[in-house]
Order: sequence, then structure tokens, then C-alpha cells
Amino acid sequence: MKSRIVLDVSKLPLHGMGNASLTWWGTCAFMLIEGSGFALAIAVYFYLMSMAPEWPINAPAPDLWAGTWLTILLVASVIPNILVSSWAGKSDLRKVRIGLVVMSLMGILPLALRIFEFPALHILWDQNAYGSITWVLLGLHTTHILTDLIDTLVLACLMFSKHADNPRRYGDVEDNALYWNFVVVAWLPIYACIYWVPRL
Amino acid sequence: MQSAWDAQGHSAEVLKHLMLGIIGVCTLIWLLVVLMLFAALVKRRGQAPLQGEHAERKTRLVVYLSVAVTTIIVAGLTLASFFATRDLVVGRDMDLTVRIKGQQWWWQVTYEGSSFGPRFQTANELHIPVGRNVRLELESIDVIHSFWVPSLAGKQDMIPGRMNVLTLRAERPGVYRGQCAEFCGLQHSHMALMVVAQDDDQYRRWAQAQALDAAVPDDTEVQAGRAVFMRKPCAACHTVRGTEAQGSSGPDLTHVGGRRTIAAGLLETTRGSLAAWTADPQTLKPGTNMPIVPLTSEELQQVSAYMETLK
Amino acid sequence: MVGPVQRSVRLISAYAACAAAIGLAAGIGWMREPRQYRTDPAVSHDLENFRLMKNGIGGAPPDVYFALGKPYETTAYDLSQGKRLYSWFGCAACHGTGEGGKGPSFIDGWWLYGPSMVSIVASIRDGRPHGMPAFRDRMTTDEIGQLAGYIKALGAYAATNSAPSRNDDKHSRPAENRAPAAALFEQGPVPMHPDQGPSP
Amino acid sequence: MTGVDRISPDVLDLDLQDAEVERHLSRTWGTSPGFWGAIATVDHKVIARRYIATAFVFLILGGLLALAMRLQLARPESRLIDPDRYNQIFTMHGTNMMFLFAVPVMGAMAIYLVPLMVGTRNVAFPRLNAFSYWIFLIGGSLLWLSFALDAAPDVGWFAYVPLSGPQYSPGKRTDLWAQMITFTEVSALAIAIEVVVTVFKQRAPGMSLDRIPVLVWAMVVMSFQVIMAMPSIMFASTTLILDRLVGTQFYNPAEGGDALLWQHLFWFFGHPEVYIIFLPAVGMVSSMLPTFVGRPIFGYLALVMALITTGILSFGLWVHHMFVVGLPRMGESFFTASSMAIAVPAGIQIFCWLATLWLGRPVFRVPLLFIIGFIVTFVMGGMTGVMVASVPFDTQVHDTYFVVAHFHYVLVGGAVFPLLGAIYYWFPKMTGRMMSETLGRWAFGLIFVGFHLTFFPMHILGLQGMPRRIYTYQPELPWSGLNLFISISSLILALGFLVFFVDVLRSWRHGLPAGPNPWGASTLEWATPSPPPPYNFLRIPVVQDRNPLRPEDKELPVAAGLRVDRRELLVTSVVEALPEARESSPQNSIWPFWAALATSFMLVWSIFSPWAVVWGAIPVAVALIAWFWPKGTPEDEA
Repeated sequence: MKSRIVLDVSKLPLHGMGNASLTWWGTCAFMLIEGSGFALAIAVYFYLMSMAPEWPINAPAPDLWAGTWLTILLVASVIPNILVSSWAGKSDLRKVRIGLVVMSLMGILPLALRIFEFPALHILWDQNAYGSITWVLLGLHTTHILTDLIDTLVLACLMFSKHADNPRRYGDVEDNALYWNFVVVAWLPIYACIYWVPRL
Repeated sequence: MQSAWDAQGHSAEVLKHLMLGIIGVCTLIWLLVVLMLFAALVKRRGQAPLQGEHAERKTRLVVYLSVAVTTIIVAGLTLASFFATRDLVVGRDMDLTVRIKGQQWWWQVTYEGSSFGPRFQTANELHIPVGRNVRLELESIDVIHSFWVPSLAGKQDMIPGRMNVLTLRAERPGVYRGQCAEFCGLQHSHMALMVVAQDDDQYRRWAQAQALDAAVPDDTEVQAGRAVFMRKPCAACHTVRGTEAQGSSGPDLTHVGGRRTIAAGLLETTRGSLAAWTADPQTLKPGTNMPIVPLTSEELQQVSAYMETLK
Repeated sequence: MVGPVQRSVRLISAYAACAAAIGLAAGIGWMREPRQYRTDPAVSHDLENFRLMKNGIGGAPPDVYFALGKPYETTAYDLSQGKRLYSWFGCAACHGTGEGGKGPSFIDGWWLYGPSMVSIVASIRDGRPHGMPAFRDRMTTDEIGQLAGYIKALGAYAATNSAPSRNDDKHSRPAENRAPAAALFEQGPVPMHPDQGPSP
Repeated sequence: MTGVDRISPDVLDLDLQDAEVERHLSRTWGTSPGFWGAIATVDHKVIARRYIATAFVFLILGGLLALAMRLQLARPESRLIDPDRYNQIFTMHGTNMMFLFAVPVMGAMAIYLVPLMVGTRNVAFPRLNAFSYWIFLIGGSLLWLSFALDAAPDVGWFAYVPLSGPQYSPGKRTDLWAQMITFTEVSALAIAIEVVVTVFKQRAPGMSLDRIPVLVWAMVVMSFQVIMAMPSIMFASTTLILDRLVGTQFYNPAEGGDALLWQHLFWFFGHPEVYIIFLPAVGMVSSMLPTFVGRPIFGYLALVMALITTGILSFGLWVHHMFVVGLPRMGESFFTASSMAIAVPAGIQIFCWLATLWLGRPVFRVPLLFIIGFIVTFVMGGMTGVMVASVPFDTQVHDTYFVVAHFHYVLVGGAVFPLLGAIYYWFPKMTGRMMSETLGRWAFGLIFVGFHLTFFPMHILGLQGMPRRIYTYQPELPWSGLNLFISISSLILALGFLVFFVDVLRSWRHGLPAGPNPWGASTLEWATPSPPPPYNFLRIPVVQDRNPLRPEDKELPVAAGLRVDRRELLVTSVVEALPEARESSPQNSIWPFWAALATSFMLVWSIFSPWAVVWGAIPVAVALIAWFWPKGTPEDEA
């Protein structure tokens, strides 16, 4: 079939930013998957709780300090995170570099704190269903911190390489920041479940 | 014998009527749709297809109507099944309570004491008085099984860690076969049970006899068989009340000779089938938990003679 | 046209493909995990013929046991059947869930009569002094083998892949596939006794 | 790709003649020759073809298993297959057909057709697409390897605990099953993301939401269902492995777990799964039908709304698989109502198709025959679906052959018939050659007749009390006559499939050459040669109507102004599809393959040791970093 040119797109940008970018949508879809996963895990937590005559089963409620400090840290990390995102939006390479280094630290610190959270549960994963679901919730979230941390570290390395000054990279930084916000937001209900529901 | 159409119990009858109704309505709808389909296929042969707002208007009305009718029918069927569920309830008064525990791959049946008879245990065969409400407490010892006697009632799962309750009421005397309906491993296929519905007197007599200990043999062959049974691994897994055989991992054999079938509905109870089963259960029911016990042919004959007398 | 070089390359690759297929088939044949539900009475009888050392500790299993591929120690199905037999034959009455009681423990690292399969089979079949009854007349050869295999797996320091996992039951010790013996085994102050364990 | 005569980035296709654009685009988008080129390709058409072929190979294998079962069930107390092997066979059959055939083949059709139908040059994340295929291939091979090793799962395709739990399923059989599920989940989720983003952001300019072909809508709804439902089975299979491997207590009632939790989780995925398979078929029918009746589909909006409604409702009826587990009556009534309610959107779809047929002039080609067969069969499956949705009715037929008949009517009638029609319909697009009309009619006739003769009697068997998943039955039961009849009929069905596959193989090489648009269809995939070139469209089409290829049009309106020296496509806005950017599309890469291998290595190892997740993750991370690290190609420019 013959074609007739009716539209000239040569003036369009070579890369879409924000929600014009494919990776932004990919990140959102990924967050939807992970969000469904977290929601389900929490639903299972409440399901098991509804089956149990007492909750927590054969264990004291978890110690608060490690989890609470971690929560404070995660919530605080949102501020530099949003800053990095906005710097990336402005293509400010120097600030983005600093921001990513800060965010890498902000990823490592919670992991360090997380090490203290597992013993604070006062139960092992194989003792009973309460132990199993709390360990899985905590483990699931730890995986997310860890993967996003690796992502941040790789991005930080990229931003110090010759590939740095590129709208595509800034888009990646924004998407990574978006994902970190998701990791933080997803933690809040899990924190409530693990630490406060047993105290109700 | 084992069919949802051969309804002999209260629940099964209610269900049969509901099923007939729903199947009738659904068949009618299906016929209408297929009729419409074929009408549509032949109607415009050789004519140009219709397009545009005007042509679609009438069709749209028909589609709207059809969707409305579908909605009404669906609502009707929902209500019908809701009312049928209500009709299944036979009242709160239970004449008899029986606890049935499913396990791989047989049924342990424990009768609670009641005005109809004493407390006792049996296996793979359930006797109930006709016209009485029998409360079945369904449990499982290992994996999920499902209790299903289609001629009497719909099925109910037996789930470890839970107890389900099913009410049976047989309307007519007879023998109704049931079979495990939830896949439960290797011998899921051979996990049947017989429900015998009898009138009150027959049932009472049966129950009294079941509660008794096993008969003491007088025949020498049978005595020898009993000795073999006690000496060999048989006694470690099976109970024969009134003897030293007190094992509990296999079915209670106190009155095995009086049951219609052995090996959870696999074979009719005869001396021959008892011998065949004892000799090589793993060929008849591969994977069953009953091992091949090495017996000489003489011992085998004696044991099966003994089994047969355990009425 | 096909030159001699290509032709030999084709020939070689054809041979290689055939060899790979045969190798794959052989590998599959070798790794197959068939389950034996029905031990032939004749094989059962042969399995009885193991040789036990004079002192009742250790010995040699019959050749047929090796010909069968040491089923009772390596087949997951036989091990799990052994686990059923453990509860059906009341082993728990004296040995608990493996930690011992009236009878010795299986998971403390000590074997009164040595950890060999033959000793365990002999202990079950013929009984031992101080209260271990003989199960010769209560179990078949096959069942004794399965039970012995399970007990050996229970007391192993390192779990094998075929070891059974936890029961759907109250949790009393780590699951067999997590080597409960490794957790509870404590090397005593005295080195291994010549008869492989302290006397009762 | 790194041709010596690479042209300057300033040269756009605006300035070039068609032939020159074609030459440049072929080089830019092409697949490199040789083994590693084939491994590294990210062309959605190549990957989708592999996907479809692999899925059909699994269909053949699963079909052979079905025949083996029918052989065993032909006579009572038959000793051909022992119970252990039979349990493996039916578990393999169900798992294979659901996870390795039905879901992947629908996803594969999506990744073949969606980019062509929305007028773009590749899916949104082409490397993820390649990764998805490798993961699927390895996962499927793993399952079949376990079957060859006599270590195949034997607990049924829904693997109820405790039968599949640590105590009652010794060995690695169930772990293999659970991990195979993980493989297929990952591949299905990857496809879902690609489809959603491709449809949302890569549609041809002007293809606003109300101009999207119904098939594409169906694929979007299906993808959202995958995104929402798969996490459930992922959680279930992971916790099952944890229970078995490290002794967690999720499903142990003695320690606060619950056996029914598994069923809730499984069916929260398992019920939408049916619609994940069925909705793409709805889309296929809706997209093929107009071609064979000579008029656009009736009730486009109603169809799309019905698709979305079905997608949402499908999450509200998982409990109807659990009507006999003893849940509270109130809950059961609710789920009866919701299960019945889904009949309404299904009805809307059926009526819209009937109306389309009514208003049009049917041309009886093979795809239309399959559509007719689909309507006849699927409506029947829908009717039995209404039956099992009723709690009391279900208590008599649950877990019997009635249910076996029901879901084969729904899945084969509702999804495989349209799929076969779709293969006949799109085969010329995929290969450039037509399939045989004669063989096609034979295949349809044999499959249709064979199917009904095989599966209709199963309804009766179920009502006569024959439970499913039994490896044999006793001679005194009244089932042997029908079972023998079914077994013989299944040979007719198998013969039909044989004819179909013969036709496929024959037509692949010797079919009549097809032009770009052999059926006179009106959707965009027919606006490009058959088979489409690697870049799909020489110039991105501009859409001005719901049916972009009207017969009266002589010219295709297109957009121009894209670079030809790098992979470039148009990103458009979500609702109106207004052009937003000239986005680059990733070029071929070997790393998705290595990432898939590393992931598989980790997943298989984790069946044996929990530490696999720690150590196995390292190669995965390395492969992923290499995958995403910029290589300094023009595609990285912006």
C-alpha cells in the first residue's frame, strides 16, 4: 500500500521525560506487581492472625527500637530522595552525584539496622506461623531495600562515568527515586503490622 | 449405586431437583443461542453486510433485551440455589453422631454412643438408620480427603486441623457407595466406602453386634489363623478387639468379615479376596501402606479363614 | 557445493549430536528416581542376609542392597515412609521425636551401636539390651529398612537432599532436612570410644 | 549493525526515498546472522514466533499425556500405568497445559500482534521480552526433564497442601513444580509489563483509546490480571518451598498455619488465570470476526466494557473453587452471586458477536469455522459454569468428571478454538504463506467433533459419581462403557490436531504466498508486508479511524521524521495518542540470555539449598548490570 506523509515528528525530543518515558511506566508496572505482593503478604498476616487464638503465637511482641529507628530513617530518606529527583529533573549533574552518594548511604544504613530487627522479633521463622509470616514480611521488604540499593549504587557509578550527562540517565535517577519512595511507603503498613498489631 | 441421579437421601433429592431445573434452563438458553447463531449464519447469505446507525438500531434493542433477560435468569438461578441450600437443612435434632476420619487410603468410622447404640469403632463401612438425621463429623488424619456419597448428599471436604459437619438422612434402605473426591495421593482411586441404610431395628442389632469383641474361634484352622495373625506383623497395625492385636495404624478388623468390602471398597469380602489381599496388597493397591507380609500358603489360608470368621 | 572440510565438520557435529543425545539419555537413566512400592518377596528375603560383626556393631549389608542403590538411605520416598513407621510403631514412646527419653537420643551425635545401616537394622529387628524390643515379628524387612534409613537420616550431622522435611505437627526440633543432629551434637570431652560411643 | 556506511544522525527518513529508508532500517533493526545473533535478538516477532512454537510443542507433549491417560482409563482396573506414574501424568498435563501452553501462548500472541496492531516497531522492553522467553523455555524444560527423571510433581496442578507439603510429598517433586511456577510467573509478568507499556505509550499517532482494536484491549486487561494475580501464586509457591525447605509453618495447622490458606492464595490467582487465558481469545474472536462478515464489530464499546468488567469481577470469585471446604454459608452465597454475575459480561460478548454475524454476510473460511465452533462450545462451557457456580449444585459435581468436562469446554472451547482460528488467520502474517483451506476444514471438523465426543460424556460420568484424578476404577462401577467411548473419541480429537500440525508444517514451506493483506482485514498489522520486516513499518502509520485500513482507502497516512541510523520509535500520550517523543528502542543484546541462565541457575539451586538465593543472586546481579550498562550506541543518545 502506498503511504502518504501526514505528520512530521522530526521536531520531537529524542527522549521522553516523566510520564512520557517508557521506563517510568515500566517502574510503575513493577511497583504495581510488588505492591500487590506486599498487599497479599499483609492479607496473609491478618488471615493467620484471625486463625490464631492468640497473637503473636508463643512469643512476646517484637522490640520496637530497631524497627522504629529504621522507619524514621526511611521516612527521613525521602527528603534527599525527592531532592535528587528534582535535581535530576534539572539535569544538575554535580548535585545528582552528591545526592546519589547520600542515597547509597541511606540504603546501606537501613540494611545495617535491619540486621537487628530479625532478633528483635524474638521468634524464628520455623517456630510457628507467626514467626514464618513476620520473617517473610521482613525478608520481602529487605529484598526491596537491597535491590534498590544495588540500583542506586550502579546509578551512582554511572553518574561518575562518561555516560552521565544524558537525559536518559537523569530519567533513570528519577525512576530510581520513585522506586525508593515506593519502598519507603510499602514499609509503613508492614511496620505497623509487625510492630504494632501484636500490641493491640 | 454411586450416582447423583440415584437420589435416596434427603439432600440428594433436593439437589437433584435443583440440578434438573438448572440444567433445563441452561440447555434451553444454549439451544436459543445456537439457534440464533445459525439463523445469523444463513440469514444474509448472498446479501451485502449492513452497516451504519440505522441498521444497528433494531439489533441493539434485541441485544439490550437479551442482556436484560440474561441478568434476570442469572438472578433467578442464584435465588434458586439459595433456596435449595436452605432446604438442605433437616432440622437441628440429630439422632446419631458419627465421626469419620479420612486417611491414606481408608476411612476410620467412630460411632458416638447414643440411644441407637453404644460407642464403637469400625472402618470403611457406615451403617445408618433410615429416616434419621445422622450427624457426620468429618476430619482428616493426614491430607485433605472429601466425603462423598452422591446418592445421599453432596460432598464435604475433610481437612486436617478442621472439622466439617455433614448431615445424612437416607430416605430408603439400601447400600450406597461413596468415594473420596479430593485427590489424596497414590491410592485416591481406591478409597471408597459403603453406606448401609437400614431400618431402626436392623441398625440397632448391627450396632450392638459391632460393639462386641471379636468372636473366639473354635475351629482349629481358624485358631491357627488367629495365632498367625498375632505372631506376624498383622497385629502391629490392626486392632481385633478382645485379643492382643491393638495396632491403630490400619483399619479395625474386629468385624471385618461382616463388612461388604475390604481394602476400602476394593474387593468384595470373600475368603478368596481376603487371601489375595493379604498375600499381595501392593499389587492390588500399589503404594498402600499395608506391606507384603511373607506367609506360607498354609499360613495364608489360616489367616484368611480367621478373617472370614470375624463377623 | 559441499567441500571436504564442511563435510567432515558436518560428520563430526552429527556424531557429537548423537553422543550428546546418548549421554543425555544415559544421564537421565542414571539420575532417574523411581519409587519402589512393592519389594519383591525374594528381594526382601535377600535383604535379610546382612552380616553383623560379633560385637553387634557394624557389618556388611547384602550385595543386593548395593545393587538396589542403597534405597533405604537415598530414596526420599523410603525415608518418608520410615518417618511414618516411626510414629506408627510407637518409637516416640521411648525416643521422643528423636531427642530420646527412656531410650537413647538419635540426634546427639552418639550412636550406641554405631551409625551404620546394618547396626540400626539389627537393633530394630533383633532388639538390644536395656529395653529395646525386637520388631522382627511386627515389621516386614522392607519396613525395618525404611525405618532404619529414616533414623540414620535423623541422626546425620549433615542433611542429605532426600531427608524428609518437617511434619505437619507440633514443632519440637529442627526438621530432618535441616540436620537436627548438627544443632544438638556436642562433642564430649572424651574422644570417640572404641565401641563408638559411651556405654549406657 | 555496525555497517561501514553508517549515515549521519541528522539524516531522517523524511529526506530519503522509500527504498533507501528500507535499506537503512533493515540494517538498524535486523537480527545478526549466526547462532549468537539468534540468541541476542530482541525482535518481538522472532521472539513471539519462538514462544508460540515452544508453547505448541508443549501442547503436543501435554496432548500425548492426555492420550496416555485415556489409554489407561479405557478399561477398568487397567494396569498399563501405575498410580505413581498416572499421578505424575495428570499433574504434568494440567501444569503443562495451564502454565506452559495456555498462558504463554496467549502472551506470545500478544507480543507478536500488539506492536503490529498499534503500529509501532517493537514492544516496550524488548530485552525483557527476550529474557522472558529464555526463562519460559528453561522453566518448561525443567518440568519435562523432571518427568524424564521420574521426579515429576505428582500432587495435581493445584498442589493442595498438605499433600504437597513437607510431610506427604517426599523428594524434590513438588519443589520442582513450585519452582517451575516461579519461572512461568516471571515470564508472564515480563510480558504483561511489556504489553501494558506498549499499548499505553507506543500506539500510532491518532490511535486514541476508543480506536484501539478489541484484541489489544483484551491483551491489556489480560496483562493487568497477570500483574494483579501472579503475585498471589508467587507468594504461595514461595511459601510452599519455604515450608518444605527451611521448615516455615505457613500450612501447618498445629503451629498456627492453615491448609485452606493455600487454597485461597492459589485460587485468588487460579480463577483470574482462566480469564487470563480466555480474554485474549475474546479479543482474537472480536478482531477476526469483522473480516469474515464484511462489517465492523457490533458494540465495540460494550465489548471493551465487558472485557474490563470481566477482568475486575474475575478477582471476586475464587471461593467458588472452595464450595465444599466448609466455609460460612453467607460467604458462599456471596460467591455464588458473583460467580453467576460474571455470566452477564460474557453474555454481552456473545450477543455482540451474534449481532455482528446477524448484520454481516459471513464468508465461511477456516477462522470463521473456528469462531462458530467457539461460540457453540464456549456457551456450553459457560452454562456448566453457571451450574458449578451454584453452591448446592457444586457439592454434587465438584472434583468430578463434570468439572473436568466443564473446564475443558471453557478452556479448549473458549480459548483453544479461537487460538487455532487465530493461527489460521495470522499465519500468513507470520510466515508470508497461507495455510490450506482444505486441511483446515478437516482439522476443524475432526477437532470439533472429536472434542465434543470426548468431553460431553464426561458430564454424565461426573453426575454418575466418577471423581477426577483417579487412575482407575472398578469394573462393577457403571463407568466403563462411557470411558471406552471417550478414549476412542479422544483419538479423533488427536487426529484433528495432527492434521492441524501437518498443515502448519506443510504451509510453512509450501503454502501459497500471501500478500500483505490476504483477508482484506482492517487492522494495522495488515498494512505491512507478510512477514513484516524487522522494523514492522517503513513509516509509522497515522490512525484516523477505528478501522485504519478501509477498503476504499488507497493510501495509508503515515508519520515521518524518525532517524534511520538508530532504533527509533514514537512515544505517544496515553489517551489521545498524540506524539510526545522519538524514543529509542534497545538494540540486540546477549545479556538477557545470560541473565536468564543466571536466574535459572539460582532458582534451580534454591530447590536444594536456601543459600542459593544469596550466592546465586550475584551472577544475576552481574548479568543485569551488564544488560543495563550503556554501551555508547546511538540508541543511548538523547
